[in-house]
Amino acid sequence: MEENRFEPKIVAFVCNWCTYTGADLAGTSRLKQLPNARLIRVPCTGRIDPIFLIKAFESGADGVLVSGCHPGDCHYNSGNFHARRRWMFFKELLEFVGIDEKRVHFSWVSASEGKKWVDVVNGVIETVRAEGPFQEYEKINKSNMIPIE
Amino acid sequence: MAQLVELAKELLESGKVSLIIGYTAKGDNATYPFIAYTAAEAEKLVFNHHCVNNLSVYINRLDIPEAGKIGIVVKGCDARALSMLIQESQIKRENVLIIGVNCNGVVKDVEMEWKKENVAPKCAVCEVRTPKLYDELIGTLEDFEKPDPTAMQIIAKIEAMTPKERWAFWQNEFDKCIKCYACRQVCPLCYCDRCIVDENTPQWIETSATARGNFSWNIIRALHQSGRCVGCGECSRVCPMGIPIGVLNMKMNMIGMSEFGFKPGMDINEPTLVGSYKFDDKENFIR
Amino acid sequence: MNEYIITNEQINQLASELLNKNWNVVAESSDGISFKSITQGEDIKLNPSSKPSNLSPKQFFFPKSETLFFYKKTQTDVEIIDTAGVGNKTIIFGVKPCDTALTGILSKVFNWDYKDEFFNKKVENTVLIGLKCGYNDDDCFCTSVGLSPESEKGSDIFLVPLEDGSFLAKAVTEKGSEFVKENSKFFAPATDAKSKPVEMKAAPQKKFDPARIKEWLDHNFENEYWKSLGDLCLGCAQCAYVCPTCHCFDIVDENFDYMSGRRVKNWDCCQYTMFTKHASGHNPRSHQSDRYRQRVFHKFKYYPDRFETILCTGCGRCIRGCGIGMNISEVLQQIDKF
Amino acid sequence: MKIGVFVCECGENIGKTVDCFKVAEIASHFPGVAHAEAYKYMCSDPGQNLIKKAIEENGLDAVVVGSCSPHMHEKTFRKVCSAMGINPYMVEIANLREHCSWIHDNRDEATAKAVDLVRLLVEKVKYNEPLFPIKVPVTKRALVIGGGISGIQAALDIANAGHQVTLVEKEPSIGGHMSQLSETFPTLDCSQCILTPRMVEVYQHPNIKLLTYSEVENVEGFIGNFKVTIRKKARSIKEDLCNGCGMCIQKCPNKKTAKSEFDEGLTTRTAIYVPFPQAVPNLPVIDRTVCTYYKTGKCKICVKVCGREAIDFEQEDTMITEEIGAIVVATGYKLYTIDKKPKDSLIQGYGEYGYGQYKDVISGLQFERIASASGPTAGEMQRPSDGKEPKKIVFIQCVGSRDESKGFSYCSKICCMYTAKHAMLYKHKVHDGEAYVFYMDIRAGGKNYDEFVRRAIEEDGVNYIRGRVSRIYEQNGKYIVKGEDTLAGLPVEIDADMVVLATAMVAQPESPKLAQILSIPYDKYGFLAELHPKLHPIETSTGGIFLAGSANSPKDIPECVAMASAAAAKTLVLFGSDMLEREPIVAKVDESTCAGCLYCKKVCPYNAIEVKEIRNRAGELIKTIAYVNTGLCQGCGTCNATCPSKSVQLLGFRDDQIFAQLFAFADN
Repeated sequence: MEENRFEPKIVAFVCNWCTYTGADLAGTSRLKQLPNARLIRVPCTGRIDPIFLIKAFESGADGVLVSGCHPGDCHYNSGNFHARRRWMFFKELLEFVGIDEKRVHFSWVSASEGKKWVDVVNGVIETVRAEGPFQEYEKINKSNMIPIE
Repeated sequence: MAQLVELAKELLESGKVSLIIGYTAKGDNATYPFIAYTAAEAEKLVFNHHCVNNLSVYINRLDIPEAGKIGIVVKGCDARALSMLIQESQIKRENVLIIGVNCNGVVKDVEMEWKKENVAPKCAVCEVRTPKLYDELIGTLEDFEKPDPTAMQIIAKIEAMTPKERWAFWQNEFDKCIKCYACRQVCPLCYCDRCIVDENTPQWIETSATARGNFSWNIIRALHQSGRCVGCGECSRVCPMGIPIGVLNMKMNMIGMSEFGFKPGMDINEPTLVGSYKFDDKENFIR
Repeated sequence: MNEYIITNEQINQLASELLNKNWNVVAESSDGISFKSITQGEDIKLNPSSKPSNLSPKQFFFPKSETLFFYKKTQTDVEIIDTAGVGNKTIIFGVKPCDTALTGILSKVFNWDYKDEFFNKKVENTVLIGLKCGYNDDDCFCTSVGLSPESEKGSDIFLVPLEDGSFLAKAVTEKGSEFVKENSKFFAPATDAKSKPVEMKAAPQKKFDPARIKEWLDHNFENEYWKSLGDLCLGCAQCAYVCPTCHCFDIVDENFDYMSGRRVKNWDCCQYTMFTKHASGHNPRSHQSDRYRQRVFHKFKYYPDRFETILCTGCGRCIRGCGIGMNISEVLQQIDKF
Repeated sequence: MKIGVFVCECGENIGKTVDCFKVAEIASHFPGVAHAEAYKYMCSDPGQNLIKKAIEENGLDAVVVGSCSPHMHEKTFRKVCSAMGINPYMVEIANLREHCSWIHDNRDEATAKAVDLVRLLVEKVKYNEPLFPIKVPVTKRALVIGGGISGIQAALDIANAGHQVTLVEKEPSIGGHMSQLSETFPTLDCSQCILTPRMVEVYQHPNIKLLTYSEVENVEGFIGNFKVTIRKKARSIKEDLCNGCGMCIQKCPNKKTAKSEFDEGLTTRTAIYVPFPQAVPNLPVIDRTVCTYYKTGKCKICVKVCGREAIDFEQEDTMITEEIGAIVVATGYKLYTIDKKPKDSLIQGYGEYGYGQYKDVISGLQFERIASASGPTAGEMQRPSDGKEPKKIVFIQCVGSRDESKGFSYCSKICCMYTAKHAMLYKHKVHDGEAYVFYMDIRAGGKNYDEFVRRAIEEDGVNYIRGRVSRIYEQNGKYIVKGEDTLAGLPVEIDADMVVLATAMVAQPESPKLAQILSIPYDKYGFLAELHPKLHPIETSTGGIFLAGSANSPKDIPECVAMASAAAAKTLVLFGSDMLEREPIVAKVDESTCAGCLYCKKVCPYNAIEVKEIRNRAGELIKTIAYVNTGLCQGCGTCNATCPSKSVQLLGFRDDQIFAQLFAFADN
C-alpha cells in the first residue's frame, strides 16, 4: 500500500452463482485486484436486503458494492428482477437522505466476466477512495458512544 | 351529514354490517375516530373538513373478535390504503363494506379551523377526491381553495442540496426522533405483528433513539413503505417531534411513479409494485 | 428573605456566563417542540403563557437513550468499561410547575430500592428554574392532581413574572440559594418597592378528585368500562414519551462490532404490544384495553399505593399529542362520576 | 462453541502470497477458536486426517477452512467433518485462493486480507445451525412432453427400465420432424424406416401411456411430486371405437381447404385426417376449423360411412391429472419461416429471397418432403410450381442463422449437413442436374460428417460457393440468384430452377409459455435453458425437470437421441430411490410473527410459498400466514429479503449469519 493513501473499506454482497463465481474466475485467471473489498456470499441478489447495506455502513464500511447475475441469467429465474426494483428505491432513498451515490454501487457480473469483475471492484475502490472516509456515518456510529441528552 | 347517518343506521339495523368505523364530532372543530355498533350510535357519525384520520388503520387492528362484516367510512386517500390492505391479504374484500365519501378537503389537524392556510398539503395534489374503491358513495364534490403543495416544495428544496447538505438536513430532523413509533402505529400499512425494529435476534435496527438508531429506523421505515405508501400523511401529522417523515414517503412515491409508472392502491386488480417486476425495469444505475 | 429580582437581560447574561463556564444551558426551543441545549444566552425567551412544549424536560434526568456501560470481549472473557453516567452541570430555564414536579415524583421510583445513580446524579447536577404558568387550555388539569400554576415543587428557583417585565425569583431549595449566591451579580434582592405580579389566566378548574378515582380503581380492575377504551387507541408511545412522569425503560445490548458494544437503557412504553409479550408468545395484556387500563392504574393507583404520589402532573401533553383523541382527563372525569 | 480453523497453503498457490501460518496463528486468538493450524495441502489425505485428528482432540463443533473457492472443495471438507460427527452445515470455507492469493502480489496485504476473510466466517459459523437433508418421497412415473425422436427415445428408455411413462404429444401423431425426413445424414438411411418401429414400440409398450393431441396445461408440485394437468383436445373421434379403417377420410368431401402439415403445405388434406399413413396412433382427427359440419351444421358424411359409430362431433376437451415424479421436456423445434417478418420477432426476415412469393423457393423441410418416397411427388424430383424436374438447383445455407443483423446469432448446427445431404439426394436423382451451395463455413464436426460433405463435393460434384446471396428474383421462368463468391472475389449469378433455403431452427413458439408452466428458464430465443452449459446440460433449474433434444438448442438426430437417453438416465437415477434428499438450504417461516402480507408468495420464483391458516382451539381463524413448501423451495432467499418483518429466514443464510459477518468486518 502506498504511504498515507486512504484505504477504503468496501463490503461487496455477491450472489453465489454469478458474481462470486466471476470473482473465482478472475482469481483463476490471476487478474490482479486492489485488496480493499470483502465479499459476503449470498445465494442470490434477491437475498440481499437493503438493510444489509445500512449494517455495512454501521460496521464502518466506506462503500458498498452489490453484484449479481445479469437479468435473465439468474440461477433462481427472477431473484435479481425483484432485487433490481428494490435497489432502485433504495438507491434513490439513500441519495435523498444524503448518502452520496459514489458510496453505493450496483453491478451485474456473470460467472464468465472475470475481467469485468476486476474492473468493477477496482473502479468502486478508486471511486470511494476519491470520496475519502465516510465521516458522516462514522459520526453517527460514534453517537452511541457518548451519552445523549 | 344526514345522508351518512341514514345510510349507517340502515346498514346496522339490517345487519349488513356489525359495526361502522367512522368519525364523531367533539367541540366546535374537532372530530375523532368513532365506532358505531348500533343505530343509536350511528346518530353520532359525522363527516366534515376535520375528518383527518385515516380510519383504514383500524381494519385489521380492532380488538374485537371477527364479528361479521365491517363498515368503514373512507375518503379517497383512505380508500387507497384500504385497497393496499386488501392486496396485502390483510382483509378480504367481501368482509368490508366501504362507505366512500366525496371529499372536499380536510384540515392539517383535527382541531384546526377550515381555511386555506390550514388545508392539509396532501389535498393540494389529490387525484382521488372520489374514492376508487367503495360500496356506497355519499356526499357531493364542491370546489375548495387548494393549498400549496408544501411537501413537494420541501422535496424540491432537498433535491437541490448537495449530498452533504441533505445529510445534515435529515440528521437534524432524525435527531429529534424519540422512537415513540406513533408514525408506525398510525399507518394503515404498518400492520406487522412484530415490526422489524422490535426484532432483536438479530437486531436489525437499534432501538436506541441515537443518531445511528434514528437514521436506520427512519429510512428503513421509508423503504418498507416504498411502492406501498398511499400518502395519507398521518405519520407526519402524529409525529410529536414534528419530523417531516411523510416527505420521505412522498419522495419514494415519486420514484414509483417516475420509474415504474405506478401508484399504490389505485386498483386492487393491479399487481403490487413490490412483489412484481418487468423484464425492462430501469437499471441504468447498475453497471 | 430568599426573594430576588432578575430581569430578562440578566437572565440572558447569566446564561451566557454559564455557557462560558461550560454549563449545559437548556431552555424551551422556539418551535415549541422540546427543551434543548442552547448555544447563546440570548436564546432564552421566557414566556409564561406559552403552550407546554410537545416533549417534557424529562430527558435531562432520564434520557431517551442512556449508555450504562461499554463492554469489550476477549477470547475468553468480557471487560466492562463504566461510563461516567453524568454530563456537565446543567441549568434548565423556564420550566412550568407541571414539569418541575417530575424530579420529585420520579426520584421515588428511582430510589425506592436500588438507587439509580444515573438519575440521581443528573438531578444533583441540575438547577431547575421554574416559571409561574399563565397557560390554560381544555387539556390542562394540574389542579386536579394536586399541583397549580404557581406550585414551586421541584424548582430550585421559581420565577414569577412581574408587571415591569422583570421576574421575582424565589430560591426554593438550598441548591437554589447556593446558585443565587454564586451568581449574585444577576440577582437583586427583592424590596417592598417591587412591581406587582402579572395578572395571568386563571388556573384550570378542578376536574376530578384523585382520591375518589383511586378508590374506584381499587375495586374495578375488571370493570366493563375498560373494554370500551381499547377500540380506538393505536398503541403508540407518544403519550408515555411526552409525559414528564412515565419512566419505563428497556435495557438492550448494542454491538459496535463483533468484539465490543454497550449496554443501553432506552425509553419503553406499556402501550406497546411487545411490552408484556412473553418469549412463549403469550401476552398477559393481549388487548389494547388491557394496556390502556394499565396506564391509568399505574398513574392513579399503583404509584400512589406505593409512593403516595400520583404519577401525573396534569400537563395535558398526552391528550394534545394523541393522534386519535384519547383523553385521560375525560376518562378520569368519567370515573369520578361512577 | 469450539471452532477449528484450518488454513491451506495449496502448495504454493496460497502459501506464496499469504503467510498461512501467520493467519492460523492470528486466528487461534479469535474468540471461540479452539484450534488453528496451517498445512501444505489440506484437501489431501494427510490434510484431511489432520482435520479429523484436530476435531477429535479438541472436540470441535464447527470448522472454518481457509482454502480455495467453496465451489471447489466445500463438499470435500463437509464430508471430512461429517465423518467426524460434525454436521456438514457447520463448515464454512474462506476463499483464500481465488479471492486472495491469486489476485494480490503484496504478501502483507494478502495476509491481512486472509485474516479478515477467516474472521468473517468464524463469526458466521458461530450462528450456523446443524441442517439435515430434506427427504421427500418420489412418485415413480415420468412425464415426457413431446413425441418426436427425443421424446420417443426418453419414453422408451424409462419404460424399458420398468417405470411408468406418460407421453404427451400436441399433434395427432407422434413422430415429430424426423418422420418428415427422407433420408438421414451421414448414412443416407431412410428416416421413416428407422423411426416407425420405435413409434409402434411406444404405442404398444405396456409401461407407456400415450396421449396424443394433448397439451400440458398446468404443473404443480416439485421434484418427485409433480401434479400435472393435461388437456386432451377433442379429436371428435371415439378412440375406443375407431379401428383406423380410413373410410371417413376417403369419403370426406372437404379435400382442398387445409394444407397438409406433414407435407409442409405442399399438398392438401381432408378435414378429417390422419397426418400421415404411418401415424401412431392410427386414429383420424377432425380439423374443426375447416370441417363443413362445424361450419354449416350439415354434412356428417363421415358419420354415415363409419361402421363403428366412432365419430363424435360433440366431444369436448378433457382434463387428465397425473401424479408425476420427473418430467422430460422434448418439445423440439420449428423451422423459421422467412417470408415476412413474424410478429414480435427478434429478427428482420429475408424478404429479398422471395420465400412464400416464389413457389419454387422452398425450405429444407419442404425439400425433404419432395425427396421423400412418401412425399407428394413419391420421391420424384419435381419443382412445386409446374412439376418440372429442376435442372439447376441452388441451396442457401445460414438463412436466419449466424446473422446478427437480420436473423439469429446462433448456428442452427444441422444445416451444413442436411444441405450436403439434399445436394447429394438431388444429384442421385437428377444425374445431369447442377447443384450449387452458398455457404459461410462448413461445420461438419461429427462422426463421418466431414467425409460426408467431402463426398458431396468430390463424388457427386456439388458446387460449393463461399458467400452470401443478396437477392433472388424471377426472370423467364428462372430464378436469378445473385450472390458473391468471396473466395474468388467475384459476383455470381445463377439462373436456377429451384432454390432451397436452409432456414434456421427456432424454438417452438409456445416454449416460453411451457417454460413458465414448468418454472424453468429459457433464453431470449425461447430455447429452454439447461442448468449449466457444461456440467448440467440435461438438468433445468427446477429439480426433476430434464431437457432432451432441440427444445434446448439446435441438435441433430444422434445428439437428440443421446440427450434423450441422458434425460432418461437422470430420471432413472431419481427413481432409483424411494426417498429423495434435498439441500436443506430452504426458507422457514416464523409463524408467530408472520403478518400474512404474502409478499413472499408474490416474489417466490418457485411457487414454494403456500398459505396456512392458524386457528385457535375453538377452530376460529386467528390469522393466515405464509408457509414454505420445502419440496419446492430452492433457497434463493428472495422471500427473506422481501419480508418486512423478517419472519421468513433462509436457513444457512439467515439474517444473523449475514450480520455476524458484517460485525466481524467492523473495526472499532
